[in-house]
Amino acid sequence: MRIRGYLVFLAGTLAALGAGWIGFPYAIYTSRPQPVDFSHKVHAEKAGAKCDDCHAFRDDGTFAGIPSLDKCAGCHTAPMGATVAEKNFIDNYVTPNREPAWDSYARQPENVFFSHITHVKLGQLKCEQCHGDQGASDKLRPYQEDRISGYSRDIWGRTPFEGAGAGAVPGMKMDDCVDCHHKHGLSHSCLDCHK
Amino acid sequence: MTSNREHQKAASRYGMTIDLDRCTGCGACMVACAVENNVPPAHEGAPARKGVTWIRVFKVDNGEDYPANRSVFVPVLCQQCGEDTPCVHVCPQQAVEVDPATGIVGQMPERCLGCRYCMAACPYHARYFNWWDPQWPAGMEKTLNPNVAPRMRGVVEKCNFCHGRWHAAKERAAAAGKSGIEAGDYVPACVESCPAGAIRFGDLNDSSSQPALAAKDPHSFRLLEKLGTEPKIYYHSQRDWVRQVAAAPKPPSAKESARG
Amino acid sequence: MDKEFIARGVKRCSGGKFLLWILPWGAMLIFGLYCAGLCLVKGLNQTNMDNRFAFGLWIFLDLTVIALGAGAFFTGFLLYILKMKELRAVINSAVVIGLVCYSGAMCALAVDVGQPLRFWFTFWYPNVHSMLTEVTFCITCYLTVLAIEYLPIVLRNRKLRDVPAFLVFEHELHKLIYVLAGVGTFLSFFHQGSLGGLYGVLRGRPFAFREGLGIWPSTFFLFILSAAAAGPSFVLLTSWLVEKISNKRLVRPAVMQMLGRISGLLLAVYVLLKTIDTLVWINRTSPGSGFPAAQYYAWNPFGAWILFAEIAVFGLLPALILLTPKLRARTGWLVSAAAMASCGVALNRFVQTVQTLAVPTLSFDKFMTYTPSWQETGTFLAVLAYGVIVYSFSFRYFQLFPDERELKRELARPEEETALAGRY
Amino acid sequence: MQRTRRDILLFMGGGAAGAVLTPAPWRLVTDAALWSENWPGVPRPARGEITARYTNCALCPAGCAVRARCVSGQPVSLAGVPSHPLSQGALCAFGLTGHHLPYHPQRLTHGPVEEAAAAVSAAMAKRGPGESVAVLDLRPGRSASWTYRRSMAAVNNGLYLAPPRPLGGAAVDLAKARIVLSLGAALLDGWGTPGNVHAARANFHLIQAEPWQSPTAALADQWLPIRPGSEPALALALANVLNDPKTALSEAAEATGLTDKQIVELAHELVRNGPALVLSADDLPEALALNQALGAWGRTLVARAEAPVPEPWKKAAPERAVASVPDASIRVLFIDESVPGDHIPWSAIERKLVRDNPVVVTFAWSRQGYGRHAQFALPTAVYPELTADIPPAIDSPSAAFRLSASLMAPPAGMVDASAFIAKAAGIDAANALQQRADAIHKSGQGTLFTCADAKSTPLKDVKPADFWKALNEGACWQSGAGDSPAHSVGRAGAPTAFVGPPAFLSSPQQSTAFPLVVAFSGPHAMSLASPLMSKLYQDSDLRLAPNTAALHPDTARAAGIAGDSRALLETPFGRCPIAVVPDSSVPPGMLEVAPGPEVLDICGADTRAKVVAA
Repeated sequence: MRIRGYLVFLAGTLAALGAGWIGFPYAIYTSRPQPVDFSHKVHAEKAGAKCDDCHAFRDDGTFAGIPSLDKCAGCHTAPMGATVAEKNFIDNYVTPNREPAWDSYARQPENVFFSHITHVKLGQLKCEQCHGDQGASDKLRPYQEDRISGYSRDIWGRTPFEGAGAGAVPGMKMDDCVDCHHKHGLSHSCLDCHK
Repeated sequence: MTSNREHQKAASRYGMTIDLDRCTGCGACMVACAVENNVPPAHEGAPARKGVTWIRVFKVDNGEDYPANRSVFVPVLCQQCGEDTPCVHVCPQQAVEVDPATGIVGQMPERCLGCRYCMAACPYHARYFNWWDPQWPAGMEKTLNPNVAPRMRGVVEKCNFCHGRWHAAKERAAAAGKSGIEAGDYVPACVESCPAGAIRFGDLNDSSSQPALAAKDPHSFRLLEKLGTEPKIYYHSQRDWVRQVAAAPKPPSAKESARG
Repeated sequence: MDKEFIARGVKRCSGGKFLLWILPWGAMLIFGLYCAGLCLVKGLNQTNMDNRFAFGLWIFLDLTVIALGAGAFFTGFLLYILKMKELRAVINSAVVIGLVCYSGAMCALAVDVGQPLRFWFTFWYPNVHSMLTEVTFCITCYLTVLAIEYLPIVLRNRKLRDVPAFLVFEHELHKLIYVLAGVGTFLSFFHQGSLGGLYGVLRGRPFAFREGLGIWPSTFFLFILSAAAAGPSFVLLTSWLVEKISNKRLVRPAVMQMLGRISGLLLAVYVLLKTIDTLVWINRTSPGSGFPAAQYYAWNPFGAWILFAEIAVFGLLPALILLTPKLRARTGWLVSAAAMASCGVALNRFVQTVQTLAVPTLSFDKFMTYTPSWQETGTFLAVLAYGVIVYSFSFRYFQLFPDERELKRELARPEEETALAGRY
Repeated sequence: MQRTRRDILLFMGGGAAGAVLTPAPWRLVTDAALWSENWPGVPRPARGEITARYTNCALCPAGCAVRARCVSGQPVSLAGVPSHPLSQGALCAFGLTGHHLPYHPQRLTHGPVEEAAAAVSAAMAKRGPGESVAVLDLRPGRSASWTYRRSMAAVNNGLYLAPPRPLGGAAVDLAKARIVLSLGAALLDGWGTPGNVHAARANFHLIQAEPWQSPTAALADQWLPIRPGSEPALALALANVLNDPKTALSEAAEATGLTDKQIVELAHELVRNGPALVLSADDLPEALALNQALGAWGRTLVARAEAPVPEPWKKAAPERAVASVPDASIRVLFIDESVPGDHIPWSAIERKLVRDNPVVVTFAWSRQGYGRHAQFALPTAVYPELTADIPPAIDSPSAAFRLSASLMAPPAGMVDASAFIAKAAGIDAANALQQRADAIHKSGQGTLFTCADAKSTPLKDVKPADFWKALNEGACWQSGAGDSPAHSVGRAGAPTAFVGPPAFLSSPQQSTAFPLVVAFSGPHAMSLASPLMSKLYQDSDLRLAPNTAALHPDTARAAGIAGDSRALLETPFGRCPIAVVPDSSVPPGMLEVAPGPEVLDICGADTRAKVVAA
């Protein structure tokens, strides 16, 4: 009778642990595929493109981010290869001249001011340092978004409690920024990065 | 670490001087500020004291009746106190801080709990609470400034010398390979917009800057200087009675006026 | 039907009567919760607070109830630390009062902040220099302590005693009580102080700003003292009220008078120090920051009378009454003096919160006035109703006044008892 | 039964204990807090390439140069253009928020275009004798104005109407003035080109003769608080003193509330410290007379020059004042209020219309204004959507030509007023702007200032194509000093015939029915400004809210009004509700009114009014 009580209690604990550690981290995210089946790898090899060929800086130093359609249309007005992905891309976007609704994995929250050029030019950081081997990836992994906060998993995944998390992408949470800034003695105030 | 020392060297104390003999009370600074910092129009039917105005121009008069009445316009914004800044040490969760690199008193809306303790602490009433979620007339949100995040309801906000412009200036500098910004690269919206050129902006550490000069001018003063909070906004006027506005309030006068 | 829950040997009115008593308070509570809901869902634009009157009715409420709730810790302190055994007669009641006041204040605070979802920021990113951080931490901790102190009272309920495990638990808890009392005392001393510091540190508000003793402004210590003084008075007051309402004898007059004496003693000291502090402030602190103190009181309706009322009428006067054995012996004098003391501390908190914000700082400021909106008032009433309800239930089902049974037996003539029994 | 309940409790207890050791509860709490920083209702500013584009502000005749900061083409903030020859980099509060106007809640989005066209042609066809077709142009001097004048010349009995111009349409050379007497002109508060005024301010001594302490009066070197409405009397008295030192001044002194001595000294000061200039709020002949007496004419006061126009345009209807039109004579009236301009109270216009259903067509971007009274209110593009030229400002002695170039596409269904009217009159006015530009370029005079590089180049060195392109990028053409006089406008060729004494137009004693003199506390455009202007009148005490009036407590008490309250404003033209604010800095006998559509319907230049409790 008393033993039984303990067992029931233990069962409850285990159930909760399971749900919290295994079920929850998946339940908390919605996941949706990118509009286009794009391969960084192919473009890096075939087109021999470097990151900033497409993800370019503007003249005033601001970062253009994901290239707009006309950049792609520069080459892909007509199919260059025989892949289905490319054909779909041309039919669905290039021909009707419709911008694909890309989901940016790394888009920081509205209240964050992040300057790429500062980190690349002054900080001498490699793209991989934050974005991982995105450039070598052959597929775009699905975009995962926190159901409640609405932030991308890349910038708001992997709480201390959560496991390794999405892909091998290094963290882009505030803590990660702060760690690096601390390391280089560059942390002055919140306003450095918050707007 | 080298960068750290370099930063110490580069540390600046941004300040302002406002010439009350030039201010015409046109309000350009107020609207320019609101445009720059994504402050929404006044909420429908809300009382004046619930509005958000990072810089607010007060009409102050000498208390006399017509025709002896004389009035002056006094723009009041966050005075960016440099010495035991009243709002900083009261905030329970470090949402307020003084940036050592710029001397700017920063307010972090995303960290703010909305307890409004800092507002009670500020003698200049330069802090404003978002009583509503921001609302713009349909379509007007297209004109929002991407360098400044709109604030949500229930948090405190205030002037931060158009920090978005500081970010932009830093980025432009970075694009040019520089880590610091030159004087004139960075000017708040109110300064840029004042048609009369009454507001000047600069680095108090740079002895040639307007505010640094104003600090020495006998006709310059700061509001409630005796509180000892070392504000960085210097006001200037040749008129003696105008300089009295720096002092504490006089007991109520019989003068009936709903304005100014 | 709830007879088996009511302690042996004491009489409580019929369930129906009790329901009748609870009903209006319940209604008030529900209305208040609706108001609070409005403020949470639609935002604080529901209130009449504004950028210049950033604090209002609620902060005043918080400071006041916490000051009055101080009876809990102070009685505990006297009983367990200073071993004043007589106070055992009211300690339970005091604990309930404390619990009610503190939890009520916490709820009000939760509505008062603009972003309640971020409540935990204060614990996760605390700014150790902020008085508000001290307050938040201490109140939270002390609330826990109070809850633990309240537990044995609950567990000693006649019905719950049937569960053996509870009995054991309660016994274990009881051993802890001295530790708890100690911790509780420390915490409350501390946060009463921090609450005082809350305004004392406002350099930008010369009306409230006080110079420091150590790292804390003088108000820190004045608040501790005033709370300690008002606490017992309030316990006394409530005990008397309960006696009147329930029409029973619950506490021996000796205990009442003892509470009164303690209260009076502390009040006298408080008044003395408060006077000194005020003089220092008028002659040094305030002029030092460029504000001749006289002008604060030039703004009607907050004339110098308020200072006089605070110190003389509601401070010195009750202190003297409570310190004169003759007057103390008369219930009328005793109770009204206690009431005055409680009002005095409330008035002090009002001045600290509301008047501070009302008096202008800039020369072109106007004198600010503010009247709470009905949503604010409703929320305020909710806290009140909540208090009454919790206390009523506790009184009905738990042993808040251990002496009640003996006092009942002492009541010689049975017919009177039966006569009384019918009434609530 | 008992057993299982106990078990459930235990299980839940265990669950709770376990849950605390998982990320779930903590993550939920954190996420909730994060949600609070981007919950619905807080808009996200669009990101994109940030560019600078240039134009000229069309909101008033000053036409200040504007640098627009655009995010992927959309203007998000406006600023002045430093070192601009005319506007000196300044922009007023209205100009700074001009880019909000397309989103104004009062925006007029659609109108009965075809119906209007039909009704107009029908009415024009069956016009009775003496019934006229008229265009009321609130902003005369534009190329569009020329189109209107040509159109009205083309139709028989066509009239081109415009509001009276201050100083009879003369232009002012502030740079040359050393002492300025302003008769209530809001010199520092929106008069002329703010940048130009502030730049010149240091070089002249400013005397403000005005009953109330306007912002200008507050900052003038000297403020003469004269009796409300006594500006003409003062001007006239001064002129008389200068012409004949022995003139009797008692009457003038009585009217103005100044002493004879003060008036005489003022006159001498003006002469002594010249070159002098006299400005007035409204078009006062007395002011012109005084200027003439001071010898200001030709020095600080010059004929207003206009940029050259193509020869064929010269065949144009003359500019006439509304007042000069016989009552009940206009059959078809076009009103162009696509850009805010000087104002004429509707009631003054209405009486000129024929009694039996006249056709009134207004071209406006806002639902407020005359459109409320016309049966055809047609929507037009609004700054910064429209492309139109801006006539030279009153304080620009030289001719100037600049475009308010479109920064964004207007919504569909907008009407071009000049095209509509030209079509109705059956003339061809297509690309008039370009023709004008060509004409200017042919003249080969003057210089061209381009904003992007802040350079001035002689027009001779600019190719026609580049000239047109530059104009569309906010460039500004100015005639040089030595140029042969460009086309001059108004009746300002020479000052009006000297107004002899003693013609006091209006001294306070006169109208007893309407004792209060109305002074507008802001530009007429106030009520049509960006919603953000509410910062100035709702979130602060800086300006009165539209349709609000401030008056001296005594005046209020006399009218039986206590404290802030609603009341009725009554003028000879009608009445409308207003909010009243007591303000002891406003002189008794005066009413400081913030213009709003309702107020503007019944208040014009030097209107008398009274306030009655509602």
